[in-house]
Amino acid sequence: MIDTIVIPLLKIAVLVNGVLVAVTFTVLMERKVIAWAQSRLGPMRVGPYGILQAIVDPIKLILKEDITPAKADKWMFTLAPILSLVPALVVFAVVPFGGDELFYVTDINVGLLFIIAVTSIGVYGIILAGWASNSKYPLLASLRASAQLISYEIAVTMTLVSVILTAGTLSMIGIVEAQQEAGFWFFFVQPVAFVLVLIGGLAETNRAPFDMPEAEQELTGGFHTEYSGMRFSMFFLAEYANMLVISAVVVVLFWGGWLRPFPNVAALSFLDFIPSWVWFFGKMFGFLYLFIWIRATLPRYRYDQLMRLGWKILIPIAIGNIVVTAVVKVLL
Amino acid sequence: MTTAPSPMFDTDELVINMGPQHPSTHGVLRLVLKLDGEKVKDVDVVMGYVHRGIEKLSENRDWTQIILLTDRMDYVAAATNNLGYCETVEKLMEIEVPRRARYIRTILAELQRIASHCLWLGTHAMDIGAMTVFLYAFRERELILDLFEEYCGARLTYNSMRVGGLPLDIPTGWDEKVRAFCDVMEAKVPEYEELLTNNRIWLERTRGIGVISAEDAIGLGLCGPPLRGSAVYRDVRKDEPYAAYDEFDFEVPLGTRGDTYDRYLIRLEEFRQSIRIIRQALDGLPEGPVMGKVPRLLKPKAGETYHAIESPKGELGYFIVSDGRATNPYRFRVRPPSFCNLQGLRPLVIGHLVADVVALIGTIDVVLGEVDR
Amino acid sequence: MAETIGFYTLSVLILGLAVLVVTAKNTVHSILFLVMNFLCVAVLYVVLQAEFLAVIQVLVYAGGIVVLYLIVVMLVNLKGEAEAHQDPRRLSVIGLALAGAVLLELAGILVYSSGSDAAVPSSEAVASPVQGNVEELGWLLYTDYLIPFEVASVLLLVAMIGAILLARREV
Amino acid sequence: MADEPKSDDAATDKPPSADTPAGASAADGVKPVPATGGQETGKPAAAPAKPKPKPKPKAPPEAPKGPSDPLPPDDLEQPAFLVSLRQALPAAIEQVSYWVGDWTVIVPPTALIDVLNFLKDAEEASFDYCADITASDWPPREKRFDVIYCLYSTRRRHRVRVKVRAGENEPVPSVTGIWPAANWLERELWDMFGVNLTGHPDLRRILMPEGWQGHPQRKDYPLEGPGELLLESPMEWLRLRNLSDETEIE
Repeated sequence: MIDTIVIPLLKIAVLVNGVLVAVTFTVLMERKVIAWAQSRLGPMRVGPYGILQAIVDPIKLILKEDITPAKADKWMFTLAPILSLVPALVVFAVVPFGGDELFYVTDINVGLLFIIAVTSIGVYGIILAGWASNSKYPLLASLRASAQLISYEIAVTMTLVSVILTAGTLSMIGIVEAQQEAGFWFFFVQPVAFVLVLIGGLAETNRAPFDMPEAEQELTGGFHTEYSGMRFSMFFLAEYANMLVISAVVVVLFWGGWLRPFPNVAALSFLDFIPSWVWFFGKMFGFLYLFIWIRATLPRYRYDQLMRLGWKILIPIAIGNIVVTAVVKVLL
Repeated sequence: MTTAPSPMFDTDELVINMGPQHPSTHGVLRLVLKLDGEKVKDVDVVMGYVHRGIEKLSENRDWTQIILLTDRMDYVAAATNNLGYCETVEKLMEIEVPRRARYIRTILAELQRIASHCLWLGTHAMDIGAMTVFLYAFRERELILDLFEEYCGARLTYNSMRVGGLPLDIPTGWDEKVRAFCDVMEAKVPEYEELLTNNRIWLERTRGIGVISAEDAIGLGLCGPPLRGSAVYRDVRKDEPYAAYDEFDFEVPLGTRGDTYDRYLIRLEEFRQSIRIIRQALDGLPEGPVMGKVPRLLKPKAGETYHAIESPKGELGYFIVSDGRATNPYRFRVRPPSFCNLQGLRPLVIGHLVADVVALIGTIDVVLGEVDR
Repeated sequence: MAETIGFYTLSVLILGLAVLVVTAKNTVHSILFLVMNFLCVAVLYVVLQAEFLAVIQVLVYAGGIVVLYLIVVMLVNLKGEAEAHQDPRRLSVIGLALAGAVLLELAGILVYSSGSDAAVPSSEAVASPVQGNVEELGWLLYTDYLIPFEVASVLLLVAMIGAILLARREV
Repeated sequence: MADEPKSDDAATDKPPSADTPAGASAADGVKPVPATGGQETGKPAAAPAKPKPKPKPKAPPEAPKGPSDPLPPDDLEQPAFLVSLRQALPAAIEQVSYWVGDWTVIVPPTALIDVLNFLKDAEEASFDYCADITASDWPPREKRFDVIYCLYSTRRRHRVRVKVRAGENEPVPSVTGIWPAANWLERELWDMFGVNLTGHPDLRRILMPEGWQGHPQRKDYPLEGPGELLLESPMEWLRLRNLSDETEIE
């Protein structure tokens, strides 16, 4: 009883809260990193170096008035942010944050597919938000978003097939263990796939340079234009939670999850004193930093260019990658 | 995919109201976009939200008070507006301006051009999504504002010139600070370029966007960088030199394709040319008074004139009629470059996507204070 | 026991949602019910230990196809009044006849399967080798069911080419 | 006087950087002689055109009757395009005026399109760039508006102004067919002055709100609008508001 119900529930509670707290600090990190990139200081007032800003921001958002536009579809308008946030939290169930059983909620044998499937539900939040607002800019944005998410989902999923071929399993833990057995991170055998997943991940999380659905300068904030207060912050949470998901997935698939570099080279075993979860979170942090760095640097793609990139470049490369991987796998 | 041929589904246009409150219409411009999907079929440009009747007001203020009003037109290049107005009155009254004043005016006008282009670069890049360039450009603009503050005490609306010269000589050490700024700016321009010029995304967003031929550009009355982007050699500083521009050596950058990218390159090159002009002016800064011989009461003889200068936005013209009796102009007309350039927006925008609309508003560089006056 | 309760709860949910899909006034709402319906079906698959199928159900149907429905519906709604429906009962006779036929068919299957006791174990026998095991599913698809699998792929390919052709004509 | 700045097209054929010493510096320095001369000769020439000595009492001193439009001094060489314009359309030119280096051609509204077409197309003129279109309002005069076209040639780099005198309702043809640039400029002209422009494709208000009454740049339009009047005497404001035409507003 304790093993099957209490412990998983405790894990889930810790995980959900952990993700939410992590999100607030990711926001702070984004503000700080972008500020440094732009020769500013960023938030400095609340707490030492503005660290407590991470707590103050959500409080501010929660205390704001929650407005529902008069002509909005009230049910959908309320449902949309929930639909957006819940999948983003659910996928963490299969992410292994460390080698020990303590560090993941469950290990299902189709873990990777589970992540893809559940994140694909998140798009409803965006579409319904745009539709339910009964406003033109959000509607345009949600159309953009849905087209973008669907096309990049195809590219990313196809790319993941080649990783699955390499690992021979769909389980997240199995993939990391496969890397341990192989003795190298899959980044070194699947660099193309890594780049594709990274680009596709940026697009699926609506991060710059693919942030068309919320392009502030074009669509005045996109699908969440009409949102405020708590419901707005749910979209916000979902976006950053998705960022965490993508970082975690990339770490698991290509950067050996909780493994240290070259896990079978004995000469590096002095690194073993570092706990596995530190490796994992360190790598995740690196990718979060990369995402933020990209946002500070690059201009935004145009919508049709984005679609062209997805369909005409990423998908063919992904298919080619599958073929090459399969051939190599058969030959070896 | 099969909907379009079927008569069951009519393809309505989506009419979108962009502005007057919109993050990238640079003030209170309003565009009524008729969209087919995301493609712009037609656009109606609506303006006048900051119309303050500066022309009418000026006809009821005396000649010196008007300088203050000209500040409020293109408020990101106030000194240039001052310069254009003062020169027009000087032309009307045939006042000779001391050489030192003309040099300092040139320096101020060029600093103003850099400041205005900084603002343009920042907002233009921001519209296309490159947020860091925005802050970099504003960082340098801030230095210019500091210089202006030291010269005339104001940071935005300078009121920095008078008919016949300048109200003040430059403070001691100011020229050295300007020189230092030139060095800083020269080092920063490559920084902007590094972020944008060869950036693939930037190229894709600006190459071939908003192409306008030289003929169309002339016919539409475009001026400044949008006109030069279409390879028309037209710069009032060269064609009809004013202030001290005929004494300096500088080049007028020209585009080749007439697209957004060319206009971007031109303005970046103008940063360098402006720095070059400022350096020459500082090197050759003559001694002497900064105010010419001007009657205490300004009262030009009856007559009218049109005088144009090259503001950062383009040809800024003043048409002034004096009736010879009153101490205010009988007719005061501004030929606003932003207004005339904005007229080119419609042909530029049609056929492009919504995302390009913001890039195109950025590329023609309008200031609504000047459009509406 | 728990499984039976779960199954019937899910069945009620699925059927109820299906009814809501056709009765909801607002098209977007009805599509949302459809999504929930699919999700419940996915849960049903999980209960039947076909995790792979469940995930694919969510990924393809809920996450992909219905999103496209939604886009189309939103676009149609956008264009003002939806075209006025003709009398919804105009095809009621055919509809009733079809529904009756389906009902008869279902009843027939029920009667037939309950008549022959062997049917129940055999259906379990088909489900059991899958067991959510991806390798086994792949194995089955590429051996026993190779021809249906390939035919289905070709069908999809044809549909894709047809769609491209239709879309291309109007451009 | 031969080296006057913008008019001399022999010099302006060259690339613009070559002849920099002309232009503004010359405009500052060399010109006092034609100016005073022009002033003296111009006044009487312009005066007979407006025989309306009784304007509405609007300003304490008598309202000005019109622009000075001084004649060019006799010893000043006229630019080539003016000479050829005179040859091509002798009847179209009412007067040629010169003041502080600017040439102005005054033409009747009926001949406007012909003159502008000539100025745009003739080789020695080639005024391909319409810099500005504006007007000035001289209410006491019978033809109260001066509509002014500021033209520039990007090829020959010289300027000219064409001026049309038009009455309150006298039609002035639109020049949008010659320069597309005229579109908005004429809209503003109509918005601000209410000049009766004919043939304009899109004559709407541009700066003032739709449905605005009156044309603000006219001299008889009050500087302080009803907004301030409303505070001081509401009844008077109400009366003015109900007047349909701004000409009734004193």
